Amino acid sequence: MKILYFAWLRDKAGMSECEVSPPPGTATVGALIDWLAAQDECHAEVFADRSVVRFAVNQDFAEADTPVGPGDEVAFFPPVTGG
Amino acid sequence: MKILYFAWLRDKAGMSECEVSPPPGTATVGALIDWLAAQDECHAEVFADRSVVRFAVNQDFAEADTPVGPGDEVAFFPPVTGG
Amino acid sequence: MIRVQREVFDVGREIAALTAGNTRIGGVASFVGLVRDLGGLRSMTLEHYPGMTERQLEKIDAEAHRRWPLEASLIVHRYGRLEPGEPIVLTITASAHRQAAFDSCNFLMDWLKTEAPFWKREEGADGERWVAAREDDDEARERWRETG
Amino acid sequence: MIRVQREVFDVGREIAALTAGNTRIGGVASFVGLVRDLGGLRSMTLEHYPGMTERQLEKIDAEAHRRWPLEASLIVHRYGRLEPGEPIVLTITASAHRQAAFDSCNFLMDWLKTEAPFWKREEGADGERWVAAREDDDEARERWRETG
Repeated sequence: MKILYFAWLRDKAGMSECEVSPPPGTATVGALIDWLAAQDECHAEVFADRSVVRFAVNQDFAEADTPVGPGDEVAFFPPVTGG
Repeated sequence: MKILYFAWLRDKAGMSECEVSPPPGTATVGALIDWLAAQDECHAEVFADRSVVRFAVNQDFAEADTPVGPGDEVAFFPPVTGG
Repeated sequence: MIRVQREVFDVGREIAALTAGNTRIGGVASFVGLVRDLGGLRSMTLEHYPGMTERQLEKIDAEAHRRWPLEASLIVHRYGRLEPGEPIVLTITASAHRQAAFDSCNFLMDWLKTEAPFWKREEGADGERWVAAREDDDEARERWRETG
Repeated sequence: MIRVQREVFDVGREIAALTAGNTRIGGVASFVGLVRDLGGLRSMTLEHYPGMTERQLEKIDAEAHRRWPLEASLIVHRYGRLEPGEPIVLTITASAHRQAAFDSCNFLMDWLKTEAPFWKREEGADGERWVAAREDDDEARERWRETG
């Protein structure tokens, strides 16, 4: 599974992308965040305040209960400020 | 008093402008139209259907009871279609 | 600012000139009205009332500035003979806020349609005719009536 | 049509290209968003999510065509480092009817603000900071929610 970080979430994560292999039970974005946040302190901080984290699965906006699986591209970022 | 005609009112009037001297009692646009319409057949036709005639006094939109006097510029035209 | 002219205009150049050096501007809305061909139109000739036109455009422009916090605005209206596809009118409004720019630009166009002394004559395959005023233009203008 | 690019755009040229040869178009609305300086801004850097950006812009553009009778439309969004006064985004909509052009252009901008994956970082005299999302952008987007 490919993970991407943007804007200040990337600054906090200290990386823009990584390849991860969460355990088989990790079936939703919410579960993925739980697992990532438990991996190391750096990720714990990225997801400290989940209310300001938005996400996309395969380049579409997603919700916490959106399914994820091997091969998916999951991105985390703050609310967008384009336009 | 200077009279101007635009668009198809000019076509009907057969002229784009003229200088007129209505009698002293002609104090409003409405009275001016009454007087003009009585001058000749051509003007009678221009003002045959007054509901489609709009007017301006000194380059501002006016109503039938807008005052007019010597030296004023009075224009008659159909509803505008610009933009 | 307002201009009444025969010549065509360049939207990009007008926007650049209007916004140059003013970094308070966050949004620029613009509208271009074109000669539309609903079938068989050869040309459209715009007649106007020189003097009154400028006066009315100035008034409409000032009214937009009174209603919205605008940094700059421009109305350019052409007259004379135009062919299908040619631009007729341009309105540009610039503001710190995008909705003020959008609304005021929309307002300028609605008011122009009913308050600027222009008359269109169409030349088609079957001759010439004066274009009739549209009722929905009156309705569009009424949207901006201030109440209370 | 949509484009994501570093380069500046020319509004006049884009409108001309978009409307060329289509005489069914009666009105072209456009909006340009500029880098605004509220005091001490040196530059603004726009980061985006390549791939998702194009995908979301395509969706927003398609949604505008679904809702309004458009003859043509264009969204151009820049990324990278921009200075105060520089254009960030351009939306153009062309329709037979002026209100459809205005409304759809307004819609594109409101949706872009909340649906396009861009993030702004400002560089001021006191360092850099990420720009926070605005609540009124969410409200502006909600205006377009379809009911019933």
